[in-house]
Amino acid sequence: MRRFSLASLLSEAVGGHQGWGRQWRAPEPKPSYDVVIVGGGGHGLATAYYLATVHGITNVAVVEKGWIGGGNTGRNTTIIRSNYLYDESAHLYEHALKLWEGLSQELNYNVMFSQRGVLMLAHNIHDIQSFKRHVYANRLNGIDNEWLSAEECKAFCPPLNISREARYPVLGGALQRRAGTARHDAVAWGYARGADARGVDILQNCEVTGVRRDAGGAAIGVETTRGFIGAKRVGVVAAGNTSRVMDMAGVRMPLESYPLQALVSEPVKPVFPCVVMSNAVHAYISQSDKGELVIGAGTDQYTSYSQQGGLHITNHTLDAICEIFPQFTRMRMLRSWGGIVDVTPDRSPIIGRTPVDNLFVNCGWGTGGFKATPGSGHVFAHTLATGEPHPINAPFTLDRFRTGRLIDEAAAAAVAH
Amino acid sequence: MLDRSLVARRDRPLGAAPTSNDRARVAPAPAGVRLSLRVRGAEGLSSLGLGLAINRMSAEGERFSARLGPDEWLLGAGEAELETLEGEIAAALGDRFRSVVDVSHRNVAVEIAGPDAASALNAGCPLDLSDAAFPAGSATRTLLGKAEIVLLRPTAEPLYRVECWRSFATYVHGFLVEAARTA
Amino acid sequence: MAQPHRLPQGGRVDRATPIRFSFDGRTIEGFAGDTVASALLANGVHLVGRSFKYHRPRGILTHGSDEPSALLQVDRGPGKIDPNNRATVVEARNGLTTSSQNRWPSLAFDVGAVNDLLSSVFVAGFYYKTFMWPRSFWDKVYEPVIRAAAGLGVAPQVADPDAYANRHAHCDVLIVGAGPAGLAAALAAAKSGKRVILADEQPEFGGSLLHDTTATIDGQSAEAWRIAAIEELDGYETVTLLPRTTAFGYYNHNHVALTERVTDHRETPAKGAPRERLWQVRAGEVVLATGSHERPLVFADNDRPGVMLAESVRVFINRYGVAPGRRIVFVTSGASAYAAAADAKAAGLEVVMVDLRPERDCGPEAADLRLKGVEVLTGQTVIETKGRKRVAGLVVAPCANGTVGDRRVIACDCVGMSGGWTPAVHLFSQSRGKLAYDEGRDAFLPGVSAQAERSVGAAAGLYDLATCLTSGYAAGAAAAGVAGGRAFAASQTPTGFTPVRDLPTDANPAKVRAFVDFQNDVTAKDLKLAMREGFESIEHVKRYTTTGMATDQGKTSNMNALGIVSKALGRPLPAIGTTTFRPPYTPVTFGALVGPARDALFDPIRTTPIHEWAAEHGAAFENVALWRRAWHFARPGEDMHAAVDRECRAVREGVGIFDASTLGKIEVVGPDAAEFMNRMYVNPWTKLGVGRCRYGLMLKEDGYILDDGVVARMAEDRFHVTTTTGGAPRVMNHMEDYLQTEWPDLDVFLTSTTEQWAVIAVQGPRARDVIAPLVSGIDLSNEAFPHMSVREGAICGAPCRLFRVSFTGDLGFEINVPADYGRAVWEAVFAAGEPYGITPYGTEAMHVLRAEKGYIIVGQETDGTVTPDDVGLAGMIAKAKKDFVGKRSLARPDVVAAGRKQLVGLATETAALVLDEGAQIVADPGEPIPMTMLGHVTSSYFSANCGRSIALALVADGRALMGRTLHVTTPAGFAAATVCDPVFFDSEGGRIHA
Amino acid sequence: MLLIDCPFCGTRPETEFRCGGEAHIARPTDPSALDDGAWAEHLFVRSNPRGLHAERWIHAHGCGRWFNAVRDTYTDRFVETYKAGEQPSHPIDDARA
Repeated sequence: MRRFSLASLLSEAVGGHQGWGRQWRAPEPKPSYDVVIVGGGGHGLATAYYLATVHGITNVAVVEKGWIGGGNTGRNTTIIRSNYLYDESAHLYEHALKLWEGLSQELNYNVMFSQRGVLMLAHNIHDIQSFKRHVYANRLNGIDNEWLSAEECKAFCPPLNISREARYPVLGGALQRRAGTARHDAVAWGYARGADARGVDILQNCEVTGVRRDAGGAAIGVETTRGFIGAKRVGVVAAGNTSRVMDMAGVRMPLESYPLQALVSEPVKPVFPCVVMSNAVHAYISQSDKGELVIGAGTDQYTSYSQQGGLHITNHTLDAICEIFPQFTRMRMLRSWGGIVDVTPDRSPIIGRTPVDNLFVNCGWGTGGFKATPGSGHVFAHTLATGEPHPINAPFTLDRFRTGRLIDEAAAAAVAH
Repeated sequence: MLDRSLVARRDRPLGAAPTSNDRARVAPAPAGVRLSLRVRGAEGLSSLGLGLAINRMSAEGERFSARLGPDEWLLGAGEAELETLEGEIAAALGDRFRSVVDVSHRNVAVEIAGPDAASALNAGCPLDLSDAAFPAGSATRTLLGKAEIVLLRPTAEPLYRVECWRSFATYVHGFLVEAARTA
Repeated sequence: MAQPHRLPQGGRVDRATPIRFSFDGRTIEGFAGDTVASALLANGVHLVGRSFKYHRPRGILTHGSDEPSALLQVDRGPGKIDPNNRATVVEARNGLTTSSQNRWPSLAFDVGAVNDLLSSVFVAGFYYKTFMWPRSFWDKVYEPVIRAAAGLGVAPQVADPDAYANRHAHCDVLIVGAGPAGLAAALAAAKSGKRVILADEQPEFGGSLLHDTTATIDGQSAEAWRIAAIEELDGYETVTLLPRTTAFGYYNHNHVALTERVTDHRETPAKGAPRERLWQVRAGEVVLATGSHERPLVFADNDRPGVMLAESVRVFINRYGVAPGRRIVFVTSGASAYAAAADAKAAGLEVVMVDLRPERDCGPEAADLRLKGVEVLTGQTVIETKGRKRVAGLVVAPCANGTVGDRRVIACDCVGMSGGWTPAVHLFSQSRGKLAYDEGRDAFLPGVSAQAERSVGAAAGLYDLATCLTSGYAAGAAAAGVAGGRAFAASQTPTGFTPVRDLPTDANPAKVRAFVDFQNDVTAKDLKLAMREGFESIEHVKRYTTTGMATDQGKTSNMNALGIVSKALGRPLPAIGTTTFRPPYTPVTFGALVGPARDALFDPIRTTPIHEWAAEHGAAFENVALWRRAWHFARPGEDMHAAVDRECRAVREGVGIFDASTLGKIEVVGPDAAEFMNRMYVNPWTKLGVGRCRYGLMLKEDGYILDDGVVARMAEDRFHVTTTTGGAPRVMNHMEDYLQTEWPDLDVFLTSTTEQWAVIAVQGPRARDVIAPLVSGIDLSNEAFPHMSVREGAICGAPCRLFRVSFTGDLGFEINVPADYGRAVWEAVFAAGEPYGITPYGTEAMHVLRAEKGYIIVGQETDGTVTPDDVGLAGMIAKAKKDFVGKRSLARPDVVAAGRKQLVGLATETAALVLDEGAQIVADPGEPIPMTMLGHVTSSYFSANCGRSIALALVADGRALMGRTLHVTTPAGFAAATVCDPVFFDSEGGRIHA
Repeated sequence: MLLIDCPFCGTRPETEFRCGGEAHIARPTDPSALDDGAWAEHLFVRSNPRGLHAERWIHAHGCGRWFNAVRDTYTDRFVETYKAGEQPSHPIDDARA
């Protein structure tokens, strides 16, 4: 792997950048691999990378039906944080956040992880209780999170409207300073380059059409549009399409796939210094390094694989944004898009074994998978390498829906009086 | 015992002042009686508008009957007619199983009239309000912005009655005034 | 001289109406009908902006909404300032202040232009390769610098004074684009009598007819035909004409979103008129007559101000009467630019035509132009432009079979280039129609439709005027469901072009900077670098280089980028893929999308009939769901804590009055009502007597608590159900769902009566004394009317349902009266209570009072993961019932396992210390992080009645820890607290039966 | 925004409706007879197909009736809507295959 650095960049500049080679190869599929990962998004590529770097397993293929990073990795609003309430989630996302903090250097690929802080606004007394519960729990888990008054919120995020006359006045907020954003595409590319350099085959335009199982029922490989590919272990990391792939193996999942929309404004000079989320009015917003305001909208109410949602979802999101930031009504929406998110009944992921031997799954990240990318890949690689979950993903079983040990962050934040 | 006159007047949520705009006039409607009638298999009966098709209404003076669903009618009458109306229901339905619930105080009505009335409604109501799609005698539950409403068009005039739950009345009225201004 | 480049005649501008506006402080004069761009050009201003990355001088490339370069900050008055306005779209008028963007200190001298000198370093994706060391420099140095350099204009700073409107509209046929094809479609559809909406982004209908001044249709001038067509359409009542209206989004089921610019072009808009109106059209059929975009040519320094699209040169001359240059070189690979050249020549400008095609491939247009005295060079390539901030010359050379001949410099002050045409298939693609690559037209054309939609004219790759008209008419008729087409006779349109990619050059390819995406400064070289690095999917190329991601969304660059990638990879163009087009077609203001949903109309504010009284009596309010509830009634000089203490004491010592109107209420009616209740609630209902009440607990099917509330049996077949304030819609939906879909055989109906009843809670030892004089028809004695019962009667003459219930633990009544009587009855009760010191109390005191009694609040003690047993309410569950919603889930292994969190009381060691709600609880405060958390504080208050703080908490195995000292987080560290019974006050419960 | 054909009111915009997820998952008559796995299957496991999907909708801001629909989750096109308690005119699994 050609090392990226200012020196290599300058030396290439002299020669018109003719010397750069491919960041990852375009190999033909081998007949079989130790591990085949279905899904070339950030999570799948990270899994391959950590299989190679942590576990020394390099006879690995990542099978992607389109182009890598083309699913939710390239469609999300890039928010990264770890201030989750429950120990299980907190440990998982904090594991990821710690990896994020050194990821550019580890991958030798600048993923532009920007620890600009994520500020979650409290608009009512219930929010205050809920956020303080988070702040205290996070701190006891070693995760930074702090409570800010409305005035402190305004100081941290000057565009914020903290008028008491607002429909839902800002009563304060919870701030995780280590949280922030990253350049989503670069995450996929950086992991791909790193995995490829260690021998992992990244197979693009290779769609899985079936999961082959032996007489004993164990998975032995995948049928693809580029032929059968054998595997000692198969890891499905196909966010948005997990139900379909698992269905090929005869496994029915507690998942539903919804369209999730996001949008960006035209680029403007720096005006927004952090990430702001408001659950009460359903909005989240940050500014990209290109200057666009990046705004997350909600999911549509029905399941769909169309990567397209309704305009009313966008409208409601912007209602909320302009309620908190009334100066933005004259900004313009430049681009909107949709992704498909797999949602589990408790909105927490499933990472681990399945009822089919040698078939493993990492899915159900809902609207929040991007932030977990390094951690998810790291623990899933452990699971694939050893056949057993890493302690961090041990609670995120498929079986929890049977036993009732749900990890329901959203329910913990439910609003009712 | 306190004077009954204390409650002789109903305290409606909206002020009485109409909002005038030549092309779309918005004004709160007077209070009346509203009953939510739920009954199955009564379509064969002719009285009380029970024979109406779904999303159709009949009206005469203050009396109206609007069929909002397969087993749901909204009945309206003048303020003093609660008992009369209940009596008529009893007469029409005998001991057939039904639910009659007084919602006179739950519902608040605002009227919007004039050539731009439909356009103004369409600022927040997603329905096709053309004469062909929503002719005289139409009635349905729908949305106005972020509020649920019952939209009634008793006659062919460009006059619509918007009924909403009482606590949404300020919003609905405000929405219609703004919509009339910018229609 | 004013407007030195205004042609002496021609154009559609109103020369009788001069206007002025400013650009970078300079006064610009123009005429009504000008765009800012045409007025700037009339004044010889070509340099209007700086590019995103390299800060290169940029001018006006196009004449429409595809403009990538000429972006301005526009100030339309106080608070009405916004960035990134396309000068080619903004209608010039008096009172505008415009300025260039992304430059400092001035447009002419821009320090940022140093980036251009470093362009050999700042190639595509360079930032992924560097700025990583030292690690700390990223946060402190690199990232701030990168971010400071980003962005074009400046975001608005203050709230927008303009209003925005919304309109849902329906039609049989929506026609997008009012060029010749769209007009013809509208004429055909309108004849059917069906409802037609015709929308066009331009201020005037006509599209290309507005500048195709020499065209004829059916024997008359195109202009005469255009006017007649619009007049005819205007005559139909069923036709809605929407100029200045851009269809920007094509959503599911023929839901098309359009934005109409209502007032920006007006100096004095009508009072109340919105700035923009969002049209949400639901169309039976859609006709897309969206036209096409001209492609720039890709050669070195093709971004120099003065280099424009050929058709745009023609538009400025014919439509605006402006000469973009005096000596114009047209460079083309197709026929259409010849019309532009001919018109320029006719306008008296010097013209040279450079055709990239060999002579043999040129049509008759070359000879025709030569006949007009124009030099036409064929078989050429373009090497580069000369000049600095304005083009001064074009360097061309003969080129055959890749061999570039001798250079020739053609002096000029304007270049009109044309690399062919790209149909505007954006809306078609958004509708999820399948695009099909057409090699002959070198374009993706609408293929299989996914919705009831038809593409016509140039949008379908049909460029000939007569064909546009014919195809439009046929589509309009078909969309309206009527038979009939008709032929149009029209003057011939020069069409056809040879696809070209980056142009051959004799220069060192490593040095050539030929721009593909003008705004984002993406060159052909960048695209090739991306491919060398393995980015081969067009989506990868796009994301790596940012081509096509600027504010024009690649309208001028997409096909060139695709073509260059295809050529470089040696793969057919469709194999590279085309990007999926997403809304919006052109940028749309947030305001238009928000519409009226601002300020008071953002979300309804629900208030009770007693709200005004509370406001008049000093209440502070809190938001609960959409409701605004009285929080406390602080008197002058009191803070909230003093007020709440006083309110709480008043209830225990005398009597308090509380507005409980927001509680959800549902009337459950029918012979099977009790059975239905049995299935919905954990409690048993069959034996509840008429006139009696019971506290009901409701679960979701997953076994967790959904809601609670008092339920009264009004009759054998009628229950009056109450719910929490926030839970009311949820509970109603939950009950309806089961009733309709699981148990449709039950004879039960549900009606929401939340707002039918105002609810006045009168609580405290003197409650009965207060209401007794007002109530008629009800025996209020303890024997006749015990705790947890309900009676119907009258209060102050108003019918009422009087509940003897208590959420305070004291004697209490809840008076339900029809809402319109709520305030009058409240005032009467208040007056009657004055001798007893009746005290209005708010939700905060209500919370304290119930916490003193250990009563839970759903949503505070519970959070969606809490079972009845967790909060000590397992006793509510009817043991005899075989089933109810949620029962089965309560038997799951992890729900019956030990270690679940249970509701307990907490008494702080320091009696005055009020814990934070949400505080976490640990056994050992010395444990290292991560610590083991046992649970959290759900409710915490200072209780004046107990003389100390009280708290409720969910603690793992809490009921087994009674008396244990645990440690609770506070902002200052851990505080010790003892686990205790959750009932802090009147634990025998006698007061409630007083 | 989808356009949905309410069996009682005709076509109406999606915002008047609420989606209730997969249809034809009848609540067991005796949940206590199910083991934990079967109960979890009933509660949580969904077919979630890309293609034809039978689903429940309620015309919440209309007639208030629950009904069923068959929609293609890839194109979002509705094949049919029908009243609660009825079956689709074409079995989903056949159509899906």
